[in-house]
Amino acid sequence: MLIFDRSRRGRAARAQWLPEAGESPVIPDHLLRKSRPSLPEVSELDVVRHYTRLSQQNYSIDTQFYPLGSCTMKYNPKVCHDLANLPEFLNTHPLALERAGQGTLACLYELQEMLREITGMAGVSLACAAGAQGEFAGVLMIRAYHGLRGDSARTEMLVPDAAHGTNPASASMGGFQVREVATGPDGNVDLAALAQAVGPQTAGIMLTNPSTLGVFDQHVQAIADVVHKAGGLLYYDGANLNAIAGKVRPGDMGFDVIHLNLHKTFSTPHGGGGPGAGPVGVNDKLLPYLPLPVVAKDGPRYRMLTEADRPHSIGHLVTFAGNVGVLLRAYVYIRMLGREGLRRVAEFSTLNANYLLKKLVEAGFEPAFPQRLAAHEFIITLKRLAKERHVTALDFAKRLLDYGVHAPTVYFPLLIPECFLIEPTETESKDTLDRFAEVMAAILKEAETDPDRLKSAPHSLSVRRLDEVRAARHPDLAYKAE
Amino acid sequence: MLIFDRSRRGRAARAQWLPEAGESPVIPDHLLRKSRPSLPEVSELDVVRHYTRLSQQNYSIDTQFYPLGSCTMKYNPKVCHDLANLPEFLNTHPLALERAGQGTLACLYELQEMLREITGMAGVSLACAAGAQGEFAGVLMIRAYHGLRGDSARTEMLVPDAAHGTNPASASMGGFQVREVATGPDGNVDLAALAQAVGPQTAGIMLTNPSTLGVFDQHVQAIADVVHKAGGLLYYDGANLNAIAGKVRPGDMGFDVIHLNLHKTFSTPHGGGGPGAGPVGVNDKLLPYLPLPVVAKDGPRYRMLTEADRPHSIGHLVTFAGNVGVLLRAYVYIRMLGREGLRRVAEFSTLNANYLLKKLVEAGFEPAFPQRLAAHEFIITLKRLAKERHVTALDFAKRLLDYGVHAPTVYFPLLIPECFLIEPTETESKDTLDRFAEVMAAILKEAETDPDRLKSAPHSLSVRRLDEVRAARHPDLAYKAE
Amino acid sequence: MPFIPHTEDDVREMLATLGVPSIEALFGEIPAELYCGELELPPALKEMEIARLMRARAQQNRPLLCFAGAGAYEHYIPAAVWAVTGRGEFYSAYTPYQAEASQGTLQVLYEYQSMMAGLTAMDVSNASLYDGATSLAEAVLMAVRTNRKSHSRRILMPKTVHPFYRRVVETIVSSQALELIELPYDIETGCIDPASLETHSDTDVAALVIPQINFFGLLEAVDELTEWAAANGAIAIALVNPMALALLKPPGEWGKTGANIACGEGQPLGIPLSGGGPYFGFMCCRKAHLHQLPGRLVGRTVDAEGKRGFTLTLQAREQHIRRGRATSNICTNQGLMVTAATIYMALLGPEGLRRVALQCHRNTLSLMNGLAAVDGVERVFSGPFFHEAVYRTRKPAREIMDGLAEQGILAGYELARDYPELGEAILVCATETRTEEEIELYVRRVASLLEL
Amino acid sequence: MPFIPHTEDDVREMLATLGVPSIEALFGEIPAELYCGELELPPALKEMEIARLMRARAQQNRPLLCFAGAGAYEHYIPAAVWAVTGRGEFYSAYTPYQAEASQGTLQVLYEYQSMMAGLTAMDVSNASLYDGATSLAEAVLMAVRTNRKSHSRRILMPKTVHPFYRRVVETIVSSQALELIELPYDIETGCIDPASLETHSDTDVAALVIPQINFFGLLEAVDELTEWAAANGAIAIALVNPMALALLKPPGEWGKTGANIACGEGQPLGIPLSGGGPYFGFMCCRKAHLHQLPGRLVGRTVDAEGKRGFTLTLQAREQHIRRGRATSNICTNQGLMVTAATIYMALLGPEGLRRVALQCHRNTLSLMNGLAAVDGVERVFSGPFFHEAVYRTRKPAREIMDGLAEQGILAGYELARDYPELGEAILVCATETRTEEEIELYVRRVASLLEL
Ligand SMILES: Cc1ncc(COP(=O)(O)O)c(C=O)c1O
Ligand SMILES: Cc1ncc(COP(=O)(O)O)c(C=O)c1O
Repeated sequence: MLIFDRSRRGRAARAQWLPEAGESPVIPDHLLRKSRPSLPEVSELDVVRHYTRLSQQNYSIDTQFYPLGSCTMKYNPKVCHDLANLPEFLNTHPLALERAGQGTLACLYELQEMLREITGMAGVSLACAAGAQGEFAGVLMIRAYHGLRGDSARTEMLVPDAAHGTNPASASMGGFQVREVATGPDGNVDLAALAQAVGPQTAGIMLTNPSTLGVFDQHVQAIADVVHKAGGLLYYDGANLNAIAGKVRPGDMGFDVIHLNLHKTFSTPHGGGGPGAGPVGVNDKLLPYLPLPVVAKDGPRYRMLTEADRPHSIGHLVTFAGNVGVLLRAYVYIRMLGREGLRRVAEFSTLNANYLLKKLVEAGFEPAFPQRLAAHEFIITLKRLAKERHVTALDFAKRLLDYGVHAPTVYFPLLIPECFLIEPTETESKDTLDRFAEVMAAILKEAETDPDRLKSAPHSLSVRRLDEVRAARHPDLAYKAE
Repeated sequence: MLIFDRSRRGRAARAQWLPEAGESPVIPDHLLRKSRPSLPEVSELDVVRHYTRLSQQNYSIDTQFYPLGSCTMKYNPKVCHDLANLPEFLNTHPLALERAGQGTLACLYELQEMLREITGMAGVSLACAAGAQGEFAGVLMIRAYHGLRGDSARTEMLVPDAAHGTNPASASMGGFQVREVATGPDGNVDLAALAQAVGPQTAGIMLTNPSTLGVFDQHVQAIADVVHKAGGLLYYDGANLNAIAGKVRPGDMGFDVIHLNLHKTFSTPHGGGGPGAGPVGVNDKLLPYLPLPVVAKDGPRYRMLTEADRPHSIGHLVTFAGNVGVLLRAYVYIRMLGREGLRRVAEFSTLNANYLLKKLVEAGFEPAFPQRLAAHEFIITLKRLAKERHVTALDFAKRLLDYGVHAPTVYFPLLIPECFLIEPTETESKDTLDRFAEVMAAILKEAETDPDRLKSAPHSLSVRRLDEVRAARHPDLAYKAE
Repeated sequence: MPFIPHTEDDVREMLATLGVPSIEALFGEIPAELYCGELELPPALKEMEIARLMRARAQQNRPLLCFAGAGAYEHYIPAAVWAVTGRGEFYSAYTPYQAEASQGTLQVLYEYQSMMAGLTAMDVSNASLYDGATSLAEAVLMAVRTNRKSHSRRILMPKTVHPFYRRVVETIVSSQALELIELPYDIETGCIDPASLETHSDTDVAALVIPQINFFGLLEAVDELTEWAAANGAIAIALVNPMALALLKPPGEWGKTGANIACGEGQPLGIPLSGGGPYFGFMCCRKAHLHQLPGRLVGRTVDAEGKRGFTLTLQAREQHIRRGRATSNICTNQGLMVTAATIYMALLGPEGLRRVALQCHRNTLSLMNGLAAVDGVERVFSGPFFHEAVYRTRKPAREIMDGLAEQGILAGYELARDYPELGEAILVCATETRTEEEIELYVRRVASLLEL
Repeated sequence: MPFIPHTEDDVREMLATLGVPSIEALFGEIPAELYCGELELPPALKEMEIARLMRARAQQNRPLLCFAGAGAYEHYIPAAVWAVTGRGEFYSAYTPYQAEASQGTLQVLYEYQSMMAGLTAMDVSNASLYDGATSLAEAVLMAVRTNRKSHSRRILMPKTVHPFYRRVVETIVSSQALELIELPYDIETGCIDPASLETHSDTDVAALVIPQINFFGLLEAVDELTEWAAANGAIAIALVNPMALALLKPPGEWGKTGANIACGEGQPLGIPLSGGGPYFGFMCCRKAHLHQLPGRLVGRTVDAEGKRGFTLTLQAREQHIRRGRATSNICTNQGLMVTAATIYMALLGPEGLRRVALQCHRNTLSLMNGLAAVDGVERVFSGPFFHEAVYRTRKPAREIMDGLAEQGILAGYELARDYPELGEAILVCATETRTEEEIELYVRRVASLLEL
């Protein structure tokens, strides 16, 4: 039932109604609204009950194992939420941050500094609202760098074919031609292909390491050399930092500019699609271009750097200071981990991934890169099943839902056929992994004996398999009252 | 799965572990614990996931219609929770209430005064933790009243046979013999039986009006006369105040002492079984006996009355000042209703009850008191069904659960066979009532055509019908590690 | 009409269905003279307005750095506890009468019972009572019911039991012809002298209450006391602080056979101070006493398909079945608090809880060491304490209380009213939430007040 | 190891399964020289410790009575909004890629899209963008993509658009060879003079941005501006405050055919100020532009049994499918904020929202009336405003800002940096949360500062 179906003309949550105040005495009639906006008219209990029940139809970290590769779905500590929601933080107006938000700024400043240390960069800006915006900021900084040197021939951005879709999208939004670089059979960037692709037209390369294939590219230094020698810059997509946090730093690998996904590595919640935060870090070369604002410490007081301080900045990317509430959550999280805890994130997410990979291989699943160690995630391919039993990765994924686990990422990266990208994260226990491996094995057996069970899955959720084709062919994107 | 089943030796929510502090340097060894308490060892995610998922197995007001008669399961406004949980309220130590909790006391004082006005009594104490404790306090006050007058022959408490179980239980806990008074065929107290029962041994009568039969006893003034003339006092069980709030006051009906259930009439949550609050009110006769503490206003400051102020008080019933957090919720609720809103509670809960009764009668259900108007709740009896189809009220109730509504109260009051006590409350809409009536009708049809469907219900919950006999025969009341 | 969803159309249709002209008509059975007319209540406030009002009220409370215990303790409550406890499905459910639709609450209660039984080392736990004081009163009543050996209704009640608890017990048992016999404490040790019980050895005593820790924060000789009870046919009622049990010998292991009943205040297990409530009382006992246990019980059972499930059980003890002869009149209990406590205990685990207990202990030790070094301060009792202790100053205790309050510190609880024999004594407590600096601050403030 | 559940046994068994001696070994593929060694990070804090630290930090923020708007507004947020939005199932879910296991989030988004379409009177809404400024930037990019009639990449950007939005648009479109042409405002009215557009009538303009309300809080001649765009083949981009739309003519009804795109900041719909974020941007458009719309879309469909359900749809516009040629690079958006906004709108309903809007309007009217009566204060523009307005004082605006801040009041936003031509001007806002007394206080404080 939609909330609109519960609506009745004249019903209302009247505790929320301010006293009737007639009409505006000054706004001219032709600027006033005549039509009643089609919002629902319901009681407060209707609202609470409706949305509470809707929430129960979600799978989530708080309720299910959620090994969605590339997404780092780990436990979101409740205390981060509580502390970011202290009224003094929530009630600060963005334009009063310097005047009345010194406590907030202190946290943001320290977060900036900690992220700098964690990534090995020279400067960090917290402004970007998500990973993709961080990428875009990075691309703009690369553009500004070449631009200020008058190096206007650099029109191409290299992107490995396994890259996340936001990488090429950000590169082209930043005005570059995207050139794909092939992946070798071992999951690393194909160095020969890279040598081919690189040239005076190369603005830079966008790399994820460990990559979205779940492996650490051992030749990252060689890649850096090749690109740097050609005059390009290296961009690091930090979505997979969870795999190496506290152990290896993008700055030390030779990257010039990076973004982080606080909603992945630093465990701020995903909220069913956001908000996140995508801080960017740069080395000395790019420091002047960092997006604004950046928090600075002047003696005991904190302030926001402006264009006056950073005339070469690429500018502002969001209205105010970024997703402050998300940043506070990440600050709390990092302070709780501390230096030791951070390294253990990498260690245990890696342990979990390799262990689960091993268990799945033992259960008969085919890894995409059998010779490789997994980073914090790994890929299996169901292509044999697809061929022999006509059961797709999607069918398999839907069947997993019936067993009360969220499915891994499917069909990404695109170059591995019928794949699952599986990321267990460090906050899940061995017991959970063992159970998941059992469920996977059970479904594999079902696929052999009763493939229709998979093809018609899910069977136990609030809806059966949804018709996505119909949704796209006949878009129904908003409720219309009959 | 029990939380214990998730436990692994050495697993822990380590963000909660304080640093190891060795052993006590002073506590003698023979007083120290040697055995490890059998608490679970789990991670924070384990805890959050386990209890979040458990919560989803509950029916509740926030998720279902819950017409549980006598319980007044209405919407618990979220704002009451938020405001009672302001840190300044939560962090006040009970022994610092006067010194550092003037804001809390101001609310409690005003709540006391508002409840006094609403009930028409001369004084109110907020101390009692629930309705039953309020009853007990009332019984003790009646005892004290007679006692102080040297009237020691009054050893009997009259209780109508339809009364809630806590009434006789409280009376006997207060040292009285319980004498039942019969109900007439119209649901009122049988005046003849009352006349029979009353006498010099009568300490008082405990009355619920509207009664748990869902009808308002029109002869309440006559009852008051009879009992008062005999030297007894009248106790009012306020569990059903929702039906008359803002319209009729127990004090005006002739009651000497009353309790209220804030967790019913004043919409503080039930919390799966509490906490509640059971303030008591008294008329002038009993004012000296009121339990402590009572909040008083001395000029601009609030203080707690003690034995020094009220030497005849029956004393203290709880450690500190009662369920303050519950009281604050009720305060917020009453302030939001205001005078008008309070009366409308009675009006619309009564409208809903009578409407639903009518719909059910139209659907073929048999009311217990066909000649009577319903108060805010009413009774139907399924005795015909039980006889003809061997389907019990319990079976019917379990089947309701399958339709996503909580069952009404069953088998209470005991004197109506195979009964449902149905209380829709004023916060449910006509649409909800209509749907409930439809579901009831559908089940009635099922009972005729497919009675086994009911007998084996529920079918769609996390468990099927539970074996209560086994639970009582072989009590398993605590997890034991194997 | 806040919280009432009816539209005008709804009302019209409903009245038409009922065939009455107005809602008023539905009240037709109530004698007209009973109507009260307009009540003198303040007008309705919108949510925004009441929020403003309550924030202002909250501001009128004055946050004090808490060094008071005396039955209510400031412990750190992990965020997860109330984040989960506050979920609508727990918050807005009733007592789980329909078991199949209440498995969430029921399983939580079963787990709670298991944890409490574990913590106290007793066989069974009920699903809560109102608070610590009422749990003791119920324990006393239960002891009398269950003690078949004794024909007396005499209860030995040590003066080292919280005075508030004692006054509640008095109120509650007042009408039951019980005799509460006050047991004095040794003025030197602040504890019950087990030898002093000898005077009662010849008399028929139904029960002995044994507080651990006692009201002064001191450790009683629980083994000897329990042994005495066992030897004298008395029920041993352990009154315990559940937090202390992470560190101290649990009542189930006292003496040779353990206490018979354990009860107390559950507030330390994840419940906010909240001006005094809601908290919850707990009660555990040996299996032999099960049928006299007051309050609800949840049992494990199976469903029609043999699957594990939970249900309220042994309800024949309760008022809604047994009415006037129930084990207690309790109905609504403190369910939600118990949910929080269950989550708290699960989060902390045995080791986490032990560390909290130990940190409280160490903090109070360090506070008392600091105070002992101040001129004009003396510890009143010399024996070991858990996380509360008594000190005496050369100035009136009231001056210390007031002086520290002016500086934003709640100094503790004055003992003069209940224990005049102790002089200018203050009961003080430093839980794990107090830092070293705060403890030093306390000591400095006391010192400077005494210097004046 | 906070948040890591592994026991020593677990680790041992897992390593054994893997056949490696240590966790270290699993990092064997990483070149040894890349290891960074111990980082300079502070040591781990326990939850209790970080809670104490953050409470202290919060105390370092200074609560000011808020009279600032300028793109972020203090509105009352009903308790139910975040009580439900904060539920774990919403909070800790990912983007709803597995539709069947995400019907909660998906239906909420569908309802959100429906409500936004209703509020703006447009055909469709996406499921959110980052914030108001990025929504405008995306709208500009979308306008250029969708405008087949125009061959230019020229955008008319009024100076009455929030200066922060304009700078973000500049940053975001900087690399796309778009030309942003600043459209001046009439210094008397503070609005775009529609007649001034005539100079652009001969040129090929891809889009015109129309802010309603504009940055000064004033009402633009939206009908004329929209008509101009329609007549000149330009896409009309409405930049609107959603709260104002409860009262003002919605973009879908501007001019004869309505605006083409409506975008803006969603924060007024139940999102806390929170120092600037997270908020959310919204974007709605006519059906004709659907395939150029950036961001996610949820569609209604049916399941295998014909039952209604919801799913992400038209994903071919998005980066994960179309990669370098997507309509935008956006992936993670502001989902949870949109959940809150949906619940906020459902709670308030059309009439509730209208009343809030009207109360804001009346409060700012009353504030400006009060100020106008103060000697040394003048209103800068005379036309009607919604809930923000500009006044000028005879003293430096900075002195007013500082002076009021000292008294605990956030006076508004100084306009001098962005609009030096307006002199000592302050943009002020009184939403529904301000009381009459607070408004009077503001006026009195300004008056007494000017008297000095
Ligand atoms: C590898 C990778 N890069 C970039 C992103 C984009 O980050 P965001 O969704 O925060 O914009 C993602 C998110 O899924 C990702 O997995
Ligand atoms: C009629 C009646 N009286 C008394 C009570 C007892 O109130 P409480 O549960 O608050 O102790 C109830 C509760 O169910 C009741 O319905």
